[in-house]
Amino acid sequence: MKVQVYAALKDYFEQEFEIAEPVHSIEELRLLLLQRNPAAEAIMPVCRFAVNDEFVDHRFQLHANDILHIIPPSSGG
Amino acid sequence: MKVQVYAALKDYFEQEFEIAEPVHSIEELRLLLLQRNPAAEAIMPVCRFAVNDEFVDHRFQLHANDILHIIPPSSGG
Amino acid sequence: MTSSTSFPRAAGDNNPLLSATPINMAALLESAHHPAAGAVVLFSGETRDNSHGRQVAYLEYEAHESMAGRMIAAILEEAKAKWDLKIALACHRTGRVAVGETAVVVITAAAHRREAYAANRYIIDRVKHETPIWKREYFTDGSSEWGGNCDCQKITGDANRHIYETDTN
Amino acid sequence: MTSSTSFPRAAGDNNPLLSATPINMAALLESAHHPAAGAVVLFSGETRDNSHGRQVAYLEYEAHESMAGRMIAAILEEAKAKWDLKIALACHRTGRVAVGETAVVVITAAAHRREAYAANRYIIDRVKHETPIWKREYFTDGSSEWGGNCDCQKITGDANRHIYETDTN
Repeated sequence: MKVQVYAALKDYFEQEFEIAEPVHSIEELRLLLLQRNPAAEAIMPVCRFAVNDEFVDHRFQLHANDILHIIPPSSGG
Repeated sequence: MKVQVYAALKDYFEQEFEIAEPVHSIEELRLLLLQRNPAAEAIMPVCRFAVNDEFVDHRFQLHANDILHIIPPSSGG
Repeated sequence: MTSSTSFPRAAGDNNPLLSATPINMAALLESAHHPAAGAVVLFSGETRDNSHGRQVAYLEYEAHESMAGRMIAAILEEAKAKWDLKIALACHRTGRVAVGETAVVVITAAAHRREAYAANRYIIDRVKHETPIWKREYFTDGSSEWGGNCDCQKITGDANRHIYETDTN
Repeated sequence: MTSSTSFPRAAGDNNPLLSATPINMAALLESAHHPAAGAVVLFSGETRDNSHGRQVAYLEYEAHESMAGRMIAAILEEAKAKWDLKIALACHRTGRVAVGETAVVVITAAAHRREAYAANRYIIDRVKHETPIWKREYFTDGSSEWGGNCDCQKITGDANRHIYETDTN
């Protein structure tokens, strides 16, 4: 599973990385990422998750080939 | 006293004309103009009067050299 | 309409407040950047091809130019003070304005967008309701009439009291 | 940031929704006339020289471009339907945006000004709060930080529920 993060999330994770572990939901992914870098707790709770470019909620079921984008709060304009 | 009118008022009066009669207030002027053309009653009540480019009310005292502008409701924009 | 080549100008700005020729929108917008302004709002009032169900060919604007210019300048200054605008510009056409052409433009620049929008709307509402400028509508059937007067005083009973949709406070 | 030369476009319009190079404001405004539109409103969000009391040198925008483009297009289409807009355009910069330069532009054209203003404000509010676009502020002292996040969810408790100042109904 490929994960891409943006903006302030890049202070906590590589911009793009692979998840080899089996994760079945956004919630599981979230917990895994916080294990990898507990400091990300500062921003993760306010981030949105998108799978294949659609926003999904925490119960969303993941598949191995999904492309995950983790979206911090917008600051456009 | 010189009077200048605009827009729809030109359907009732010349665009510019002189008042020879002694008129002492806007109210007197108004009555005089309605005597000259009673049909102007259709628009005169909604017009504003300006003397020397400042809006004045109906009690304003006129002087012989004043320049009067009669201003129909705005339709700019 | 009195022809004039020296229109009144707002204090500290080089844009005419009235123009007998097409307004250079690009130049006006380009002049409205300001390092302390995060928000620029431009309003362009343009001639529509229809009015009350009739086909419009073009409009012709008449103005009592000296008063209109002075009043627009005063409205801009008031808005500038009220919303701490960095820039406030306006220009109203006189003469013939074709369909799709700009009859009036207002540009406001402020630190934040709330102020830029509110001030912009305030300025155009007052310019339209209060300044001595009038449109004559020329229709495609060859007829024409004085158009779209402000009729606030039917409600307020006072030619100097207007009703604005937005709360301008 | 992913570089891309083919940005997504809104249905029926030729303007890119995201741009890595300066936005041609004059051309965009010129393209926004419509014979049935009496009111055109343009909003330009520009880099300010200060942020929270610090001197800003420039901003740099990052976007998840495919999503951002699709979301902006959807917001424009929604606003068009809601206010019967004749034209709705938007373009957001990516990359470096200097002080006084446009970071985002929104243009709306409607029969009347009320709709043009309301729709314009609606579009920019949603673009700013919802689309995956982020600014990094570079200060004159050489430091930088991710800037000015939408923090509506501190109040709503939901990253997908935003608070808008204007009633958009």
